Amino acid sequence: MTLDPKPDDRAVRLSEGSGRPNADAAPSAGSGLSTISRATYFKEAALQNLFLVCACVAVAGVALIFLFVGWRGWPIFAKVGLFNFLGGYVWHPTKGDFGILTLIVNSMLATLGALALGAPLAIGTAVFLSEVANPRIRDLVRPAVELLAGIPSVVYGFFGLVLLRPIIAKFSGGLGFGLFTVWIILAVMILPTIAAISEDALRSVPEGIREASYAMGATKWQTIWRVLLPAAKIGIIDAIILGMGRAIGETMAVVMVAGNAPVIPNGIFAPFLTLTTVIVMDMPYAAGDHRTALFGVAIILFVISMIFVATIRIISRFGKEVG
Amino acid sequence: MQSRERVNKTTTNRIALGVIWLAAIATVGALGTILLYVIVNGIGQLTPAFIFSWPHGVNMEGGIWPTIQATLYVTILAMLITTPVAVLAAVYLAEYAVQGRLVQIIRFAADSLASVPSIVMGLFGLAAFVEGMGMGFSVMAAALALAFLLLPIIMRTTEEAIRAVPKYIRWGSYGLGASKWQTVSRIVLPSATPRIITGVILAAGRAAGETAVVIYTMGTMINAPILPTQPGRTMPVHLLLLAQEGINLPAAFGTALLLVLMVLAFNLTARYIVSRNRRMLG
Amino acid sequence: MSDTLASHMTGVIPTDNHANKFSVQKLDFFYGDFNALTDITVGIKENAVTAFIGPSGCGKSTFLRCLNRMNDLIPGTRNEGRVLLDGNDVYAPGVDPVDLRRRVGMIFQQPNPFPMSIYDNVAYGPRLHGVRKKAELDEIVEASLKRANVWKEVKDIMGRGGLTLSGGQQQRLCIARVLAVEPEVLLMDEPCSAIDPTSVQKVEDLMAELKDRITIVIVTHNMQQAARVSDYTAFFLQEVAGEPAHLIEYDRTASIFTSPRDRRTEDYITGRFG
Amino acid sequence: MGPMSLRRSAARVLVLAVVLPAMLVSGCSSRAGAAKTELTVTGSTTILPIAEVAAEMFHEQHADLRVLVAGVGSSAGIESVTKGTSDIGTSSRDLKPEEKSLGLVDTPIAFDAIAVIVNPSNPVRALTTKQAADIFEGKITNWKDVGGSDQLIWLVNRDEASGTREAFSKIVLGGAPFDPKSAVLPGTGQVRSVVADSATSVGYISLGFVDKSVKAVSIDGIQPTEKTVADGTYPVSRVLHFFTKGKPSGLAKQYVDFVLSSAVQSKVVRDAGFLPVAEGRK
Repeated sequence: MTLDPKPDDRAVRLSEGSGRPNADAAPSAGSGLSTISRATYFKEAALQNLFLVCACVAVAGVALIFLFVGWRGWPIFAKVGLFNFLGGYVWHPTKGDFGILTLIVNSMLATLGALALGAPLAIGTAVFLSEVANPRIRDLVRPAVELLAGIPSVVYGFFGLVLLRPIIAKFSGGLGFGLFTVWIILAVMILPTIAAISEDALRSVPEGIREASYAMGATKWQTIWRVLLPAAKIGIIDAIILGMGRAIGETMAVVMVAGNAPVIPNGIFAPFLTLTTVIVMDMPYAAGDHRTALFGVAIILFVISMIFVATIRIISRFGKEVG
Repeated sequence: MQSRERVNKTTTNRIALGVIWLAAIATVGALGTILLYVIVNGIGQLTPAFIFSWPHGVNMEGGIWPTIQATLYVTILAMLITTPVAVLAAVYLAEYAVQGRLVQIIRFAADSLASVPSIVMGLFGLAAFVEGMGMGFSVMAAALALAFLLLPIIMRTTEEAIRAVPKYIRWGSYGLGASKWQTVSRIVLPSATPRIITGVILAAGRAAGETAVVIYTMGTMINAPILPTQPGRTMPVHLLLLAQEGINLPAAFGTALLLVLMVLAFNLTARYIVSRNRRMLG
Repeated sequence: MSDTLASHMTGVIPTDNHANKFSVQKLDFFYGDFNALTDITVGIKENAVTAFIGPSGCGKSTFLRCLNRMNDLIPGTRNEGRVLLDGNDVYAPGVDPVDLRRRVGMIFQQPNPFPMSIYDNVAYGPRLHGVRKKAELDEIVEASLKRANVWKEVKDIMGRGGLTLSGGQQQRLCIARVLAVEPEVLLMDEPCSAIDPTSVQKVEDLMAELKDRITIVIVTHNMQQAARVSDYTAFFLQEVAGEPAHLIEYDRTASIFTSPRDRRTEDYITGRFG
Repeated sequence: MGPMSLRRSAARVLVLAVVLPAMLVSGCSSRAGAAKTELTVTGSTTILPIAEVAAEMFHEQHADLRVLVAGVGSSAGIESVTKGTSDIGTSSRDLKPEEKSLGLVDTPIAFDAIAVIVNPSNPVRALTTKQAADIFEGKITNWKDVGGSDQLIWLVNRDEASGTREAFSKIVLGGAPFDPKSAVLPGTGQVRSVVADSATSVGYISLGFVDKSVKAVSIDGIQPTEKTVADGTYPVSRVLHFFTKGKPSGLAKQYVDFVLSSAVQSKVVRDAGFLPVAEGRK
């Protein structure tokens, strides 16, 4: 009993049976060639669908986050109005002021500063690892970068609070909290992310390009600056955006060294509060609208992180066409 | 004229390479400072009493055992939940997926999930599992939230491991009349396993060091959880509270050092597996 | 097309004692919408060695992969025309390519032993098809390794990883691995291009021994090898880049190399191009 | 001597206020059924140390009984005991007017004073309540206005859940808003170490936590000492409360009596730097 021809093979790449499109009636599958037994066909189909379901768990995850965080956070938009929520600059929940513009600006200030400090350092390290270091040193520095990535963020925060803050308090005359301290901590935290991805981008530049540049009498630095970095541009930009995403989403390290004043700090040594630190500071005691507002902040953070991912996707597609 | 131009070319080259060396030194220096500082201040705490006894007294003197048990419990539970799903998802993406809308959606979802700030994942865990599904503060709620956090990480490392298996080895298997699943299960996955395990271990390191996700899903009550329905305080949360409290800093340093050692252990095991596997393959 | 060309196109050699193991009728092959091979009609003799020769990129490997549907693994490929194995069309709907590939084994250019021990490599096939008992497996493994002319070199290191062998040994291990599933046909895609000369000699010897019970088809760009090992030779050519390749001439190896009927075959085997 | 208005204390442990309704849903319904062997005590972070150590001592004497203590801040403590999700709500502040009607019975267990602390190098030794209020409201921004050197004042405040902040705001600021530019720190120890590190900073913590690293200034001429708190002359002091729904009974009464016993009052309360209720003013 021969089975019906398998469904359109593009969807089900089961046992790679490619449907024969030719018209003339093929002789029946002779006795010599066995046909697919029903059992194996369904087993393979079942397995493939199981794998598909697992792959869709990621999609379900994102949907669930939107659903639940959205469900708990949405009322604040309704009550305060998205415009006031995003546009208002006074955050004083116990008095009913739910404007998070200040927090958004503070988050941006913290992130951009961390990038300005961390990105060059990370790219420098990446260039060092892929172009400058000899194998022995590379096998020392690369594990160091990987380990830096492994250190929990709460340890970074604790380190910042107990060692960095007093030092900065001394020379700044302030409390030691503030943008400057946060920049240093965040820069060190996003460094491994940016360095690792930039290094991959640099290493994927074909060897021939380097030789061509050297052959024209360019120095190592000229080769790096004029040839390699432009060639790996897309990968590096992706790395920076990923680093930004990580910096803006960071909580535990920032809350310990930021000082948590719900104002736009005047100066880089004054305390400030960000989108993530407001949640961790207020969550334990927030109730009613205040708690809903915190979930609202979480929605904004989630949307920002999605925007970063979308930007990378667009840039890499754009890169492919131009690259 | 020619020589001066060549001279400043070489000097800029030398300066630039010097700066690049500085960047690398700064990176290693940063790691060194943090590790050294935590080790120097924390090493004194690492007595068996600190590790195996319970905290007591006004400011959490004594040991931190319940937090260690809570951390290991939630990490292992999260791993058990997320690894099978992540590996099978990666098998789909690497072996079965045909370029199309669905695969793009899955990849975008995985990337988005990977970039979700952990504080948002924590609130999600709170809204969905702790309150939504009525689990209350529990290791299970935390493990589920962590599972979503780790899913994309393990998916990516597993997919890379599978794609690293050379194409012609697969064809060798097909050439012998193996079905797709036979080839995947007997050839592809076994030879990709060392790298998959490395990815899983590194993800475990990330889970163990997580704070924002577990604090809103497991709570902060000092408790050595036995049943998945019980709450508990993990080491990172304990470190956070000790640091915020700011009185019992020695215990904070001890906890920080244990955390760093745990992450170090995860990293070194992963590295060992990779090197042993590379040697075995010859 | 000139009349003479048409006659060769039939690819059937009237007076011969071998029956056709494969009979291919008007086969066209497409990568997406690029027509790579066109109008190939050929009868591949049973229990004989048939060589496919032609300049690189003339589709001889692609055609080889049509015989055991390995091209199905490449997304976006399709073919027209018929490929009959013992009279049955392998591309008929419902045909299980898995079973087809067991009966029509394949050796690749790059030796590809599995990252397992030598024993497990050879035992992989039989285990796939349900052989469980160790004694039975041992017997199959030993027989296959002997038939593949590599038993003496590996019999004491069966536990060692397949990848630790030399290139030539690995290729013969792969041949043993295929023989373990008792194929009726052995397709070899430039098996000797990546291995050392002494191993090439051993592979060619074992082809001579195997051909009395197994049909062998070998793709090679080494004409001396084709002349040495094959009974029949098919010459493929892609005359214009971007145009499909097709079968120029197919005959007994002796006559192809001594008195090629088609001028293009003569140009190729005298090394005037490609 | 002003009426003994209630104040909050500084020590604070970060626990979700929402923990309690959630636990109601999941865990503790079963507990109500069986004979009560587990008591939940939640509330002020300042009282947490006392309640926790007392709980441990209580557990040592009654092995079958367990007291689970969590520090969520006074407001959350009051809210949870009202809702019944915890048996005793601890608070270092008075009930707010709208909370008086909740039928909670008050059992004072200790007294505490809030000291305004400055860096030891700061020449300022005395402040009036008005000056302290103006400083923390941001009206006075330079030390020279209160007799110090010409330097900007850096304010160190506590987070809104802290009882100490609530009490300090009520007594000293009379409910006026704090200067929003002040740093907001989640723990007593952190306030103390920040003031200890910054020459121009000012903060406030429980008298019990004042040590050599910081200097407590006198308020309206009265230096905060045990004596001045005991006799009520120091204006910034407060009562630490145990609230129960109705008169304490059963396991709750057992525990409350235990806390009022001399073993806890003279030892544990003093350890935490507070004044036992027994010896204090009636």
